[in-house]
Amino acid sequence: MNDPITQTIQGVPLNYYLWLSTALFVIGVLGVLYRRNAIIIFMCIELMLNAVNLLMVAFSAYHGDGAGQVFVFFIMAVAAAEVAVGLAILIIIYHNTRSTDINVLNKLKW
Amino acid sequence: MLTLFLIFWPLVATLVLFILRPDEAKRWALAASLLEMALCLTMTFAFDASRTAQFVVDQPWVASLGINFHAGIDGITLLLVLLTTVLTPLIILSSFKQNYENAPSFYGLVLFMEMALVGVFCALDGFLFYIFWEMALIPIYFICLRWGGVNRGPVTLKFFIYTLAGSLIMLVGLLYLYYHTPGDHSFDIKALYAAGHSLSPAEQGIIFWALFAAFAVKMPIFPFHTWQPDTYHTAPTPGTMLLAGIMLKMGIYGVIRWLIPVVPEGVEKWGSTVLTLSVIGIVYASFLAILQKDLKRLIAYSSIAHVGLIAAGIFTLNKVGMQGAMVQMISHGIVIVGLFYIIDIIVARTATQEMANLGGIRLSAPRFNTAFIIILLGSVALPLTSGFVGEFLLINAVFQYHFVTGAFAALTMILGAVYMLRSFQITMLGENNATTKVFSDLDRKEKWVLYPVVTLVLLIGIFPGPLLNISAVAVDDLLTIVMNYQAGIGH
Amino acid sequence: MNSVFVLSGLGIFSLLAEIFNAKRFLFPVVVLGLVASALLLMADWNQGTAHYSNMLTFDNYAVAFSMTLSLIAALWFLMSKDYFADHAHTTDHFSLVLFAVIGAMFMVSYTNLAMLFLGIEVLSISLYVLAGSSFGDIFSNEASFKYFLMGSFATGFLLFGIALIYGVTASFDLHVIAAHISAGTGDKTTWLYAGILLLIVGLGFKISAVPFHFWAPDVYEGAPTVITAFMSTIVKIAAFAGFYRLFSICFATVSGEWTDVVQVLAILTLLVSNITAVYQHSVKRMLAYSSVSHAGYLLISLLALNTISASAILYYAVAYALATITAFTVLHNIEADDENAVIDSFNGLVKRNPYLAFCMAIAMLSLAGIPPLAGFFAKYYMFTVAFKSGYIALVVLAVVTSLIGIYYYFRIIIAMYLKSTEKTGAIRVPLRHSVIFAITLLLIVIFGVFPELLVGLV
Amino acid sequence: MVIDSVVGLIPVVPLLGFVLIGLLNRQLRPWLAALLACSSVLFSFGLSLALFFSLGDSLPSIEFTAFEWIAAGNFSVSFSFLVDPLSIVMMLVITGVGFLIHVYSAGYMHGDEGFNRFFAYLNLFIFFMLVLVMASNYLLMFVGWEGVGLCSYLLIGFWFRNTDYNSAAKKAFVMNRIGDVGLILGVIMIFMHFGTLSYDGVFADAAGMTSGSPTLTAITILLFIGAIGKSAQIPLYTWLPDAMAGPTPVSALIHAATMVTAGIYMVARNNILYTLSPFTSDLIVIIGVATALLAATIAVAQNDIKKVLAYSTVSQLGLMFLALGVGAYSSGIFHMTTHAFFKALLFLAAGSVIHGMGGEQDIRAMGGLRKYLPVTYITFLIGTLAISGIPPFAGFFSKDEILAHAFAHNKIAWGVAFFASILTAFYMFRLFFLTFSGTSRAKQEVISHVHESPTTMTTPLIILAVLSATAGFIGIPEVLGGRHVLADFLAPVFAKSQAILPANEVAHSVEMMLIGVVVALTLAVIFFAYNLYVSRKKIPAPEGVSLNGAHRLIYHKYYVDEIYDRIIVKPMNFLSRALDALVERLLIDRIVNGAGRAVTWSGKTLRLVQTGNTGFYIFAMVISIIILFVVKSFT
Amino acid sequence: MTLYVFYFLSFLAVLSALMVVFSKNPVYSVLYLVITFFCVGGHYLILSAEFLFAVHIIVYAGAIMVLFLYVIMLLNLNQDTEPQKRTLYKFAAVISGCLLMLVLVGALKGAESAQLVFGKQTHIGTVQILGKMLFSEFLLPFEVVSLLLLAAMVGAVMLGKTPMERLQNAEKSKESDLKTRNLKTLPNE
Repeated sequence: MNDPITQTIQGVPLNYYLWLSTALFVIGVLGVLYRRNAIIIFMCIELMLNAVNLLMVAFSAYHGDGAGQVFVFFIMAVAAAEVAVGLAILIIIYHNTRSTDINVLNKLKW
Repeated sequence: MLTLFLIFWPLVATLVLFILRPDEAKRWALAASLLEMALCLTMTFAFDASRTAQFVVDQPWVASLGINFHAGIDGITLLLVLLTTVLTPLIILSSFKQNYENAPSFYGLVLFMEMALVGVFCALDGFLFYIFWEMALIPIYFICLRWGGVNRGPVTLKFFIYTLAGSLIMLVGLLYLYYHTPGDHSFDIKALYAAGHSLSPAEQGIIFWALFAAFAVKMPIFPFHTWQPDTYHTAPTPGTMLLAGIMLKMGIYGVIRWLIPVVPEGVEKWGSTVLTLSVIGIVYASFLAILQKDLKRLIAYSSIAHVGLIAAGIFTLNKVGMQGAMVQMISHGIVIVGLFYIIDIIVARTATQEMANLGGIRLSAPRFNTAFIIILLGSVALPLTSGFVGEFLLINAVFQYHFVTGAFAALTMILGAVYMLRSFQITMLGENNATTKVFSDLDRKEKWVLYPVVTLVLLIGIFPGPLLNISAVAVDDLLTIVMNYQAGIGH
Repeated sequence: MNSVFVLSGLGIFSLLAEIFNAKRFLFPVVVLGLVASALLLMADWNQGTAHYSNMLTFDNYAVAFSMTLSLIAALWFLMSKDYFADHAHTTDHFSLVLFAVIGAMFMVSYTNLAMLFLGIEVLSISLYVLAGSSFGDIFSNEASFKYFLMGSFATGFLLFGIALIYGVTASFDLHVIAAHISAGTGDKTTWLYAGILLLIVGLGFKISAVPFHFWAPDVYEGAPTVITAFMSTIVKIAAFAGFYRLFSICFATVSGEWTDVVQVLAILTLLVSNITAVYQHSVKRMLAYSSVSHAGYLLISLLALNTISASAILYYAVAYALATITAFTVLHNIEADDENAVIDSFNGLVKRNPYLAFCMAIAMLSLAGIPPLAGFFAKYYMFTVAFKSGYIALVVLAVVTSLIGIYYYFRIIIAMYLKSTEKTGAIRVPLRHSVIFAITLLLIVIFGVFPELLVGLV
Repeated sequence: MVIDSVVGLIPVVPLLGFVLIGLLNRQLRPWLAALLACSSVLFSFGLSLALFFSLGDSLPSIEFTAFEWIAAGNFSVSFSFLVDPLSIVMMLVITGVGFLIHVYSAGYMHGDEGFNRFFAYLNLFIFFMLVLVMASNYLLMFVGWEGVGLCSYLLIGFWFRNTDYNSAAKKAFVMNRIGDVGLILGVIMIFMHFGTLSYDGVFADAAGMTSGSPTLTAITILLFIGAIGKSAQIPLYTWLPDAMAGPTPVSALIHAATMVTAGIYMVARNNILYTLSPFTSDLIVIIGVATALLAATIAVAQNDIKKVLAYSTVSQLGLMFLALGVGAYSSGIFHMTTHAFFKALLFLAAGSVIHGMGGEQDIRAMGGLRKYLPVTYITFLIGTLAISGIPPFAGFFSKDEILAHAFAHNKIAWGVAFFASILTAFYMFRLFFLTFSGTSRAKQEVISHVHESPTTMTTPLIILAVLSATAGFIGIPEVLGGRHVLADFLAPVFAKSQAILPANEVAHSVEMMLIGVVVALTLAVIFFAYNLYVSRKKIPAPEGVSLNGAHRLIYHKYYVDEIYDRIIVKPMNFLSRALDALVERLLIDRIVNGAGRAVTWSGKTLRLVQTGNTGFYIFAMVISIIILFVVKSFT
Repeated sequence: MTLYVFYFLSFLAVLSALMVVFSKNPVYSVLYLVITFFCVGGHYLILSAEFLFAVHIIVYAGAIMVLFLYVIMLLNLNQDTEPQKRTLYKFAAVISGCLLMLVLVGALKGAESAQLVFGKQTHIGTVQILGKMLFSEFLLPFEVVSLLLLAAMVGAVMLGKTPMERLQNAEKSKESDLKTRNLKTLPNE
């Protein structure tokens, strides 16, 4: 029982990971709110997903259940796919508007 | 089985309509409605006046929700179905001279409407009743929207939303009752009665208003009436006839069958309020009618007054009043169809329904004048016309309820005379003018509509016996339900 | 389950069709394939088989919804053939749509949160692209972008919620989660509730419940009409079915903790969407708000969460989808005539094509909930469900909002039947659209008159 | 039974006449229509006469039920007729006088474009009037009651091109309707308290009730309101003078002889109820004498020949009500009968004058017609003498009887009635002198065309004149040593009342003295009138000349019409407008439309929330999430 | 020991995450994000999720961030082109961020004493175990991920393949179209 994981579990309370993830998640949200550059906003969304990943891995480790980590694997795959598609969209938009500012895209309203 | 056929024959006829040419559509619609009338008359002869619901159909429909196709005909229903099936051919006939654009649609909607109306009156299942109730709204909406007069868009929309609002509130009420039916919930009328009776007085009061919302708007009772004059004004005449002649009877019928026996306690609690409102409505509408300039609006307000009296009579919970209401519904239906047709004839010939532009029509159209007078007398309830029988019984009941309400209700006799004679005088009497000089007398088609109406007005006035007889047992039955309930809770 | 394979195969086939020069066959094959997948699903009826270590379970709920989705998708393809013809990447579109349908099917049949998540993502990613598939159209770009940005943002919340639930129950399997929760979660209850709340946020976004609905009107308006039709039918149904599936299986035992939130969402959704829809000029946008409002009605059943909820949702979804497909098909035809279809574009339609006007009228009436059309019974059924669980006040509110609904649905009817137009010339309707109308109108009436066909299926 | 079908036939025959003439209206030649109409009424008259003679001790009354009319719940009413002494008297008067007037009309209406229509209406009127008096229950009576009102409406407005006539007709109908409402409510109250509407049942029950019970008072007052409307008493009398717009035979038949006496008939029919309600009886006395006086004073200053007669009718009706009010029911009926004769005569004679003068009705433009219209002159004189109460003409007996009863009952009432009857003599002779005496004031072209009426018109005049002169002998008062045939004949009808009423007969000597005083004063007044209008040739002031105080007041009929206009018609119109503007549009409509507008407004406002800005959307989402969490953790 | 490492990595992660948000230059943001990702990866190691660590580094740092950087370069974004929100918005964003943190903490606390039961296996983060799971229990999702990636690929290709000149032509025509459309969409009062 001298696994690193055992040490971790004994050493670091699960709540710490919870708070850390929450903090990262909120920072991600904050970034989405704070910035206008669509690329940065994408990055912040990635940050949010990472926070979730971290939390899930922590849970997985503390539960001793691999499903969480498999799930994180899926999330990563999805994140990659999203980024690919998202950036493609962004490029199209950039070509149409010459900007990555989200405030430029407000033609559809009311 | 006959009931099923009675209800759905117009629908079948509607479907057939769409493969016909416009001119054929007219005739087919008339033939179909005449067949419907014949069917209804046959059923009337086969009807046993000493029993309640007959020709019953009871098939599961949405079994898992306790919804059945339960329909039947008792005296009250029969009278109203008779009214519907007799008036529909007349209404269709009355439209013959107008060449409505897209005739198959027009007549299809009329027949569809007939189906819904017959369905409403026959339904013995709450859900079925509601479905037909709503279905009746659609055709009339489209009739008004497509073939109506000025400003019809907003007016018909207001009409639609207003009446639908009432209906939906009723739906909530019905649902509430449904969930209080014993055992596996059911919409059967008996179950709903039982559910209503099991409610506390306070709940009954709420349900009363929920259900009454629909009926009050449809009738309409003061102060829920503002959609009506506009709608009557703007609707094409057949539409107005359907609305005034038959459709508002739905509201009254609803009160009789789906309100009073369902929540007797609620009726006891609020009946007097409604009665008072109705009586106020009588006087109010009559007053408004006095100075109307437009014929259709005038008749619309008169209709509110008449319906107010009917409602007041019903809420006395007196058999005399109920019976009076039955006769008066029939009479009002016939009379108002006649009146609107008369207006239609006037409008068709003079292109105006402003009374001020008319006058002296009697000079050139004596037959038309005679028909107008007789129908008008039916409207002001002169004895030996159909209007009198009902109005007398109703005033009788309302007066027995309380002499003050009775006295106010009786004002309708005076005020009715005032506004009807005024309109008659302005339009028909005096010297004619440029517009009315060339007014031709009734032609053959018009006679075919007006003469039956006139005959019915007189016939019912002189021999109301059969009508009263038909509905007697059914009315008794309803009142017995109420009395048993009151006896049960120790009143 | 087989139908999923069929659809995946179809998707791949679409991609390969370009290579093998089989584009001509693509359309009929896809439509037939969708129908076939629906038929295949029938085999799963009453089996309730779990597949792949309980990832998907084709219980009756799943089968019914999957069938609905396949058939609606088939109708959708019939409707939007010309859309594909317009594009250079026909085959890509085919496959994306098919993938989206597969995602939707996962969303209604999952029994594992992983499948829910992946289903949502497959669906969403395809749609992000499809919404922007009018590349040159800045509105389409904007729609795509907004959808993508907000969608992935909402996904973050959804995942956070899933993570928390996982933290509490140590499983993604719905039944395990449900067992855990009903067994009691001790002091981790707060995580559970927070997780549920975050799931509501994430899924609420997908079904466009107010206040997470902001994307919907913009995206619906900006996306190509056929894609809007896809979103407002298939995506809507799948999202809601998924939402309900999750909450009814997992969180029914702690329903007291989240129903108030859902109630707030339902109330807000009903009110805001219906009221906002009143004053719209663009028909697409109006339909978008209408679609949002129907989410509100659907939420009522989630809220009530009783024995007939699922069946009510199914009925509602079918009724709603049929009417919406009809409406969008009409709209599609109108747009062929007037590219930016505002309500005035419908003026005098009855003169130009009475048949089209009639179809639109029926669709609007059904959406407004007028008997004897399916839309009425759907609403009625929803009210029954709510009543059964005692949400009387909510029913009254729903009644009021559906009245407001009349107002905007009838604007189109009034435009078609009352207003006049200077435009002349009949609008020609392609045969396949006539087929759609025939099918949908017939079904709208049949389901309206014989609701027993659907009621109590699931 | 044969006799039953006879009873049924009496009203049906005129109805058939109406239907035939009405349906064949334009196909029928005028003379055939007149023949049909006259013969139908004559037929009814013959049948009535036959019934009259078959009534007696062995057959006190005949009841005939045609069919059950209305039956609902505990309510049931039949179409059934009752022939008893009271109704047979009425029937005879109606059909008899009616027949004469039909014959007269054939001449009077000759050449009118609505000739056939006129006879149809007249027949219809006879039918309804017969139904009114023959009904064996209240509701059927009401049928006749309203029916005659309808005919009155149709006939007043017979010349419908004239707007004033139409308005007069409408006014008559509406005012009658006001009375009718009272009547119908009374009927309903009767039903409520007696459970039946047939006379038999009600009277039998009522006889056992205590005098002055509030129920009875209420019922009788309500019924009396009906009588007020129909018989043109204060305050509903103003329609009758206006009703003179109708053709003169109509005025004679409906507005003098028959319809307006329906109120008298009704009260007499219900004598037991009124006897048991002293309060109502007193009310009737008050209204009766007040009306008698008021109308008489107005008549003094009128210049339209028919208007004078109309006010005279109102006044005479007041006298009849006085009789009924004091319990002298048979006297009331007696006077009604004689009045039917002489007033019909007067109207017909006036009609003859108008006919001869080519439509002129203003007495200021007449004078000296004696030589042009000899028959008319004589008959008019007889009528005038009869109405003035000069013995031995009919009016003398009946009026005297009423005054005697009034004297016994209440001296003040007697005094007023006495004054009114003196006035009657004055204005009637004023009318007579101005019309027939002196020299003609008419224009030359009118004078040249003045001619005596044809035989169809004069024959009825002569017959009626004979009747006016002699009808009084059916009721010679005891004091003059005669036998009161009519009173005896009617006795069974009033038997129950007579049993209850106090027998306050006046002493014979007093009655003799009263007769003397009345006759003497009447003669004096006649002489005064003669002096004024024949000797001194006074002519009433022409239109437009301003009159002094009292004269102006009565010339303008006490401004009653104007007052009614101010206090009823105008406020009603105002109310109608106010309700329309304030309640209907400002309140109810505004609330209803306001709901719609509120939705539209909120729609307009809410859509602005959708700014199109993604940043804002996300912001809103996050805020919502925060709020959700906050709310959630607080609950 | 592990705790200190945890503190260190956490501090670094949060700090660089904040820098991602607050850096003015997008390129810096990307770089800070990379740092954050590495920190998260460090946490994976602490938690013995070696397989995920590897995937994480490859996918995030290796693929996603490169993609981001590439796009930023491609679009030539820098500090000057960076759009800035108004201060008020920024302030509001910070406030709501803090509030969100607060409510989340509020909602998630209370489970502080939670002691999780040890699982059957302790060391689950290995390729072997996860691989087994992926190909047995999670086979279907794994396959679905492939579907997803296929869809994303198709989509991205489809979007990216659009010829530039066509876009530019469209741009012009759409400008005029935009005006008419906007007119119709705006309230007409």
